Amino acid sequence: MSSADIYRETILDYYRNPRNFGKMDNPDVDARDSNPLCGDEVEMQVRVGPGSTIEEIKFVGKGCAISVASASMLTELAKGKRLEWVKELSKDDVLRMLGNPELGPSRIKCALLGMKVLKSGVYGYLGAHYDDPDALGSTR
Amino acid sequence: MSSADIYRETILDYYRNPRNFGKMDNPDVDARDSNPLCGDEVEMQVRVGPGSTIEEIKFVGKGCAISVASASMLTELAKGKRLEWVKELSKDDVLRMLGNPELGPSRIKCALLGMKVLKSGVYGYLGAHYDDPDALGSTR
Amino acid sequence: MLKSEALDVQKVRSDFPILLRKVHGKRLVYLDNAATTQKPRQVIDALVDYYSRINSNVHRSVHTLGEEATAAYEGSREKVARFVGAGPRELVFVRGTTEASNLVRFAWGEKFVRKGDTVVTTIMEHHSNIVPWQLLARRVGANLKFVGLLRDGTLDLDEFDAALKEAPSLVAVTHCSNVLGTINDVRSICSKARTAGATTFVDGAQAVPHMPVNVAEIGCDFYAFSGHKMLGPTGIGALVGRKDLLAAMEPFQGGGEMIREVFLDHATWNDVPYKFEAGTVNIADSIGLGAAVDYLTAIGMDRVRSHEMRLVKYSLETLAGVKGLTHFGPTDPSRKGGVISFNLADVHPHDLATILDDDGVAVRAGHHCAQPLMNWLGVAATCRASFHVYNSTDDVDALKSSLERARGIFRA
Amino acid sequence: MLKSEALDVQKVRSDFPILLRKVHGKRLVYLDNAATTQKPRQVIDALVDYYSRINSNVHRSVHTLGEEATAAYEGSREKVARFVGAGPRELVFVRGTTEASNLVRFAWGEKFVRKGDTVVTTIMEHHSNIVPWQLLARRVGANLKFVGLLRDGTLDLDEFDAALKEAPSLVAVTHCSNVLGTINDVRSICSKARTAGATTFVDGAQAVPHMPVNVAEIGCDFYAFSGHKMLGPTGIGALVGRKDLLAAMEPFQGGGEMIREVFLDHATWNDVPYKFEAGTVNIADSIGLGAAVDYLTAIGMDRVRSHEMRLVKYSLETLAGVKGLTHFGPTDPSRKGGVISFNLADVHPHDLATILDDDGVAVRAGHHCAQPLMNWLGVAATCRASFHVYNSTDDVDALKSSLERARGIFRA
Ligand SMILES: Cc1ncc(COP(=O)(O)O)c(C=O)c1O
Ligand SMILES: Cc1ncc(COP(=O)(O)O)c(C=O)c1O
Repeated sequence: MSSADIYRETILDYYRNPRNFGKMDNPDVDARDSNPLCGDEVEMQVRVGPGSTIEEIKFVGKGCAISVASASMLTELAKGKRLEWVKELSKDDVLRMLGNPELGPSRIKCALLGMKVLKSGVYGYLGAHYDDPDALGSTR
Repeated sequence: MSSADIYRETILDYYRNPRNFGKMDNPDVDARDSNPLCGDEVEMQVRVGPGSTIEEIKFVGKGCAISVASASMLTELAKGKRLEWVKELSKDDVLRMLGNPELGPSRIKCALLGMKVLKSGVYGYLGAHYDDPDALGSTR
Repeated sequence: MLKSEALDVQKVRSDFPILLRKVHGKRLVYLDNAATTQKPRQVIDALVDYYSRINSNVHRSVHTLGEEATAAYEGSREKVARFVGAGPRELVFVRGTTEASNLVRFAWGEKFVRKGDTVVTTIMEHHSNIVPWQLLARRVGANLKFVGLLRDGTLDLDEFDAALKEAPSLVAVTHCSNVLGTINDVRSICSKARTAGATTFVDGAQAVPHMPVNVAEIGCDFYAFSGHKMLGPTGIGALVGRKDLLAAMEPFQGGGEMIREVFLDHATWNDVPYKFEAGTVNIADSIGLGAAVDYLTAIGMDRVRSHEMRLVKYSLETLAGVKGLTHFGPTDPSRKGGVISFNLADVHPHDLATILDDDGVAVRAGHHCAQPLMNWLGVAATCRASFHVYNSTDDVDALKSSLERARGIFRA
Repeated sequence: MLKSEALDVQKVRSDFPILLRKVHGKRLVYLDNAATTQKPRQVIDALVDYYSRINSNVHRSVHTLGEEATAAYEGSREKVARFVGAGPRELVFVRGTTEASNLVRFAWGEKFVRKGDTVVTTIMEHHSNIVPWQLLARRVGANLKFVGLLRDGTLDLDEFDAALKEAPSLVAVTHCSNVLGTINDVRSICSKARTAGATTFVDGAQAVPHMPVNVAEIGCDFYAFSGHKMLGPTGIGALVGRKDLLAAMEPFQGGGEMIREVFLDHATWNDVPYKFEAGTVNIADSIGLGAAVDYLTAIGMDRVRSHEMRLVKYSLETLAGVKGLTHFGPTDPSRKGGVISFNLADVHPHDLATILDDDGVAVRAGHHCAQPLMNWLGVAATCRASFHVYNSTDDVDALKSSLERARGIFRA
């Protein structure tokens, strides 16, 4: 299997028709980040509902098919979940969501950008600081 | 022949008993320089006599046997010569004066320090600027 | 080979060990030369030879290895300087183009650029010819002015002339754009800038590796380039500067080698270029760069340039046949370095590059350290194929067929 | 080899191709390791392998070579950081120790050191740990204070304690003197300095290559060392910094890689350590340094240290038998790195080194980039023999007999 195999129907569909794309008024969580290595940008917004759940979630961003599709799929997955769930979300969860593609270390950063933004927003909302374990290079 | 062969009797004698060592009052030419590569220092003073000749010449300095002996031998050679002679003095002249030793490029700089200082002093006295052709590295 | 003959690509290829390797089972088609070039055996051998035979610290040494290492290091300085028409004392070894512009910023800029002064650059610059001037301008309170481009990706010379009316203290411009391939007429630019009283800094990172360059003919004050982009090792490059300017500048980094004498309360400086080479220099890679210059000289820079012009012409013709492909930059090969930037329909450049990589085709995708230019182009990123001596029309054909495959996958 | 066993010098020597060469027809006796060390085959091979197999620019690349080069580069960062007990994000690759201290001067010093502040250093420092602070002090109007030495060449700790009373903003001190071999108790020095509110910079250029070093145990804020002095290539070294300090600092050089986003009027910075790695980094040599760390780790730094202690002890005993020889620095091998400085009667060190070179013995002669220390010692220069893993007592014997010959020539 090669890295180009990630460009399956679903990914291309989420890229061209991203779900939950857009902005909301007065979000409780609003975080934005860009990948300094490639320039991809994602902004995530969350309205927090009763029981610290994700009542509504939206994103905007520009970037490659992988980062856009991954961010969009993540919003679908996150909707209705508790904020604690976001804290526990892992790289493997995201890769599983994308169908476990074979990605080189730099493309993995594209796949994880949405998760990184969502996490930093939610950590901030919960009064904590999110320290990205993958921030260094692209070796892990 | 090896580079250690320079340490003949004469060189050691000039090192331990440098001729024309010392300072004079009110010299016409007074120049000083150090070799940034090894820290050797030489100061040369000249009293200019009638017909633009070197009436008196003295030097002080600290450094290795080669730089001290070379500077000292040079003062003896220069005494009584015209200032134009100094301008025409060449690296080969100095090496010949030292008995054509086999010197690596960095030790050659020691051998030439006295000449460099004398030249820059005399050029300055004549209102010109001495641009050391050997200033770059030690490849020539 | 006679210089008039075309370059023998097969012969050249056999000098580059990396070209034997396979990527995803395919032949490596390396088209990322504007980022960094591959290295011929001759350059690799020069490093091995240095470390196996004469490795020693330079300049302050009396022993044989030290003398030999110094001679090799200074010999390389002379060689590299001669390659661009400079004198050896005008050449400072640095890590690369970026360190060169920063050296000028600190050692020249902070001394000679004053509050209220103007610094002129262009929007086609690499970040390394923008950010240092932004930092300088902020530090001293100067204004940074960007000259724009015409629609064809060439410099807007009317805007440039207008900018000169502000009597800038510095004009910093690239010789060749790393995105558009645009070759600027730096000779005329520097002459005008000089008349206007400006000091000139030319970024030659994409010129020296690809065409004959002579800094005396250009008439610039500073000229910078990187070894790793011209078949040389990583970690080495050069800043060429007018001797009187270098002499008038403050030192940059302080430490060993750049000093003449150190006292407790002050220090005095070594002669140029040593004043700017603090600490143990990158000896092996300087010598490696000398070997790269030998290699390029043996081929002949005129021939390198015509080879790349042929490849640019062939690429533009070939890629014109790919549906949905947009090309950025000048199209006249005589005004363009060996750099082709493009996008394919709505396919993001990173996705495109991933698919090309699958076929062994290595291109760069991204903003190419030129975000202001990306904004001007109205795109977030582009794909870039860039050439050097070992590339052939086969490589362009491989690029084309991989682009066609990508179009299929993306239904673009 | 078990770590407890003594180092097998013959086996080690066979890894260093240069040791096969002859100098003036004699076996090369390389005793100039404090200036730069020789390189084992394993390090040279790492460079050849990089250039022959994966050479590419790092970080911004999507293609296979780029991914592999990035993984190798970052893998080396982790390895080198681990070697000195730091986290990978705390390690900035620089050209060497000199660039490290200058980076701290520009990026930390100009932001955090204020007019009237005190910077404390010592008179045993290398110029690269003096001149940057002189330049900083002049720039911001701070005072530079030098702590002196006791007669045995160790730091005067009473003077140091007194200097701390002035609440310095920076204490910059060497871990091990490159002239006297003095090993400073940097752990205690940094702890006191910290209590006094100072930031600490430790020059580890002569420590990391020769003994186990753990920056977390030392408790310093900054720690610097050079690759070429620890069996690695020229052109690469490291600055280790506390993460929060690195994050609070200004960038140093501006350009590619260190930016996050560039706009016309400003730019934002990448995360640490990238914020300090502007432009194309020295990829190959970083990887070469990783190979050097592997090599040293396989031997074991404890074993390197005991080997050198044995050589120091043997040298002091052996050279005591040379008439007219003066040794400078501590004599207790447990307080001294593998460095022996000496003079022979009235023979100038350069003359002495020339005669030794005739016998194939390479030592350094001069001020060793430590002029303030030379003034304190009351000499213009010294000769210095310094060791590494491939040196043996045979080398010390060769040194001795060559010194005796020099005594004869000079009738000293
Ligand atoms: C103690 C000490 N500090 C700093 C340096 C400077 O290191 P580099 O020349 O690699 O920058 C050296 C070696 O030259 C040294 O011995
Ligand atoms: C036009 C241009 N200028 C400057 C640079 C910076 O060169 P380096 O990264 O070698 O410092 C580059 C390449 O990255 C370039 O293409």
